[in-house]
Amino acid sequence: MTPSLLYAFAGAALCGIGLFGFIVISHLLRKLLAFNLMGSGVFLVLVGLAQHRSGPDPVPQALVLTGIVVAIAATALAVVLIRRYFHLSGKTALEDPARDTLPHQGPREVREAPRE
Amino acid sequence: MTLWLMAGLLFTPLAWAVLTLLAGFRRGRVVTWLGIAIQVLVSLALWAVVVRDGGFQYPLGGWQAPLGIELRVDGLAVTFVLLTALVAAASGLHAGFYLDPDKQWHRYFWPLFWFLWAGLNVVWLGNDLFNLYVGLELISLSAVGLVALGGQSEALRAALRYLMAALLGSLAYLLGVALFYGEFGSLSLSGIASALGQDSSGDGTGFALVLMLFGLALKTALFPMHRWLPPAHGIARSPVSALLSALVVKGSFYIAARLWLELGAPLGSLALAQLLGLLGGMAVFWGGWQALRQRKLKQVVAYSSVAQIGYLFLLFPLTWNTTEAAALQAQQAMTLQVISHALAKAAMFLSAGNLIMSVGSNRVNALAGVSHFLPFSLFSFGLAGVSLMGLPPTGGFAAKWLFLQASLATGQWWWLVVLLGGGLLSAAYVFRVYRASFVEDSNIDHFFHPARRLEIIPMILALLSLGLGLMAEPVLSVMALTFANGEGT
Amino acid sequence: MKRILTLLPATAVCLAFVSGLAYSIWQIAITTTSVDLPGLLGENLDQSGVENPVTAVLLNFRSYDTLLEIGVLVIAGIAGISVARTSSLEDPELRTSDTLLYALQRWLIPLMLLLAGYLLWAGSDRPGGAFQAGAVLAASGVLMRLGGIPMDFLRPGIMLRLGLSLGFAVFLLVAVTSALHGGEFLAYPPELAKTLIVVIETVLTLSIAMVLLALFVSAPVNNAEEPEEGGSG
Amino acid sequence: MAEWLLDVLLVIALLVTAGSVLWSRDLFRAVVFFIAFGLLMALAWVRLHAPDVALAEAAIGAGLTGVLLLDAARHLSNGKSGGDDNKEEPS
Repeated sequence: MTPSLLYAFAGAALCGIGLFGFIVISHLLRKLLAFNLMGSGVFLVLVGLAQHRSGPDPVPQALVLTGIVVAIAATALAVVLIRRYFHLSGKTALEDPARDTLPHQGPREVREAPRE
Repeated sequence: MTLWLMAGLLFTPLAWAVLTLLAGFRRGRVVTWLGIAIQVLVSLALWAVVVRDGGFQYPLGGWQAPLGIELRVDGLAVTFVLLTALVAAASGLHAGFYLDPDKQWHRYFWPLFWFLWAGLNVVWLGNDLFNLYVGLELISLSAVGLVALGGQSEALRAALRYLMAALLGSLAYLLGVALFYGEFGSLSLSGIASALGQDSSGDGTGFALVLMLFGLALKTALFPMHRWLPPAHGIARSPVSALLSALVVKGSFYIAARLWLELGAPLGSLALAQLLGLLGGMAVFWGGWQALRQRKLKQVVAYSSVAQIGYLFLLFPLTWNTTEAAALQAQQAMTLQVISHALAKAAMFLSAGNLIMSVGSNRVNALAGVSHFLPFSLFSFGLAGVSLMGLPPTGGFAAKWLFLQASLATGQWWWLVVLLGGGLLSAAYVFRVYRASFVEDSNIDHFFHPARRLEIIPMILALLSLGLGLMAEPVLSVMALTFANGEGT
Repeated sequence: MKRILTLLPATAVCLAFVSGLAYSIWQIAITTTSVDLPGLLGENLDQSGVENPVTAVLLNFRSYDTLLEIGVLVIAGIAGISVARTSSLEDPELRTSDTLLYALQRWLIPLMLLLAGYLLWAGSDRPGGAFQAGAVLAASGVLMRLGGIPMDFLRPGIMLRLGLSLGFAVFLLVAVTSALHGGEFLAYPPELAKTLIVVIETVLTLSIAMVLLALFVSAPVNNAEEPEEGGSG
Repeated sequence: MAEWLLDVLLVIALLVTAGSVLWSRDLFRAVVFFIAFGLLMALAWVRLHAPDVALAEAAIGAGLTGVLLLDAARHLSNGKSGGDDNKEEPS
């Protein structure tokens, strides 16, 4: 057991916590927080596990740097989409979309604005 | 020569992304035509080079594999590069006339389109696990951007849903990469495969493989995880839907297939293989059934994608611990299914876009009477449908025939149920669209006529998909090409 | 009750996942690797042109990843501004006259710019580099924006798009020039490696800051300009 | 020994903060916890001999992501567009 391995296990636990949040929570911004926690967990596993044997290893560190930038790109994009979605619909969660299957009937046949 | 081709292949989409970002929609369109021409030529030339000399490894920056990133340019990779060039060129040309140039956000279509293309090439050629991760993100984010384009509430919801699924999938994949790096100290897929071959001490990495396959299956929209796909593919503009259904989902599937073929034997298990096949089979039935029940035309096509993706996952049970011949047949079937579905689905979405544009509504029932006015697009739609049903002589037929033979050869007869049932269901939903379009009741007679060039593009794709069954032999012989210096076929 | 029914399976899945993960981490930790990548890296470090091994990996050995990753960042920027409808960037809400913020701005921004410069300069032989510098630069931009300082270059226009793509374009040009000289895509000539890396890092810093700032700015939505949608049928 | 203690404490702090991010009732507070989490991660990277990552995590992970999310949280809980839900999720 080395400190690196300890961090790798911590990363595993973080992944679990993040995954739980990601599945259970429907509020989009919180989902995003959970995603970021999960991401940090993955990065810890990546570096911790690799450095357990060989000591400091620049390769996984560089990968994590790349990963952090990708994560912030995704997060920032998601924030833009979430805010715009909230602005238009007033919702902060993705509820189940209205069923678009053939209805047993259709008084509910909403006048659909054709998108194309 | 090859160096130039590779540089061209990697450079063009990225450079064109920048160029089109700086131009507006109309100028971006002209620039894009040039880019498409270059990209198609380069892809063709690279394909020809590999056909002539066999595949090769391409070390980027001159650094060899464990230290640097090596690309793997073999028969399967160039086949998919060429397929991408074809389908993306068709969708790009179609989009140039289909999208409304006066909506100011459509200018962003071009850069996203080119980034998507770049990401696909990264994935087809990738041999480095982390590089593949970056490629996947490149694809996902540009696809999400394309779905969200225009920023209406429904599109945003679909895009967010897609983004969340894609992010979770990527993280699962990355976690698998972390475990593999911990075990082998290398990120090169072939390096890991050979290390596993020498001393199969892959303890603990079996879980990594499961994680990666889960993440990739989520991104490919395998059955219980498919729910993000229909809204995203249904709401996007038709050329975007064509790209997403034809190519984007194939990217993640391709990585899963590569992983399985390289690492599946030592790290996989019978249960995992059968489970993936079973989910694929359920996808075929569920997707087909749902396609039959949709009210909106593009939702029908989107659910049909869920079903057709299901067939691909038969690869897993049919290559695990089976005879070499059967495994090869399954791989060939998978390749043909990818190609024929890509061509047929792109044709279907593009012609569906034309139909919707013409009747001004996206409901299936609104198609009544359209058969008089738009027989050409309707015909393309139908031809593509024939390939999806798997009738001879289409590419879809050849793929399903090979799957069938592989199932029989490995004694896994239960997949026959999937192959036959899926074909019947797809026949049912294609005919439903046809029937709707031949209904004569409508008093609407003001159909809008899309430009002829919009109609020709899906027709070409549909014909290619139809003809694939006849050209299956040469295509398959290229796919089997491995490296020039390797054992080969 | 219904909530518990949804929580239970999720908990079970997560517990199974964590235990599987921990088990395989343990399994992997007790085996040995066959490839000694850090060693290999050390041997080749002097050819990379920089002393900081992480920078060497990012901008030389695995520069393809970095190139694509900047691509991802640019995509996020494009997608962000494509859905944004903020034509007027001076969100009135943001024009705070908060004295604290004002004081913070006066002292912090020059300091942060300095820090960004240092990080960029240090990157080649000490910890630091384009990403960190870019992030700090973006953060000072965010501060300026929160303070209501108008930044015209962030309007959705050609300047913004140039800024978004500048770093990526330069990186790409370097990559392809090396290929034109008969090398591989992205192979730097050894004697120029250091210069090229420094150039790339500098433009990347600017671009990274620009993208992040653009995403920050395009996030807010105001009611200013709604009409286009809905009518698009 | 002291080193070990430090690592163990840091790991515990990380996990507790992560939990608080997800389970705090108030969205704004969740984001604040998230920023704290980012700073702790930066410390963890220092402990893992990864100063480059530590710098990036502090600047990007804690700093920028934090500001971005704080801004968004403020917007989402102000709920200026018919937003009835700034409270907990149903599901």
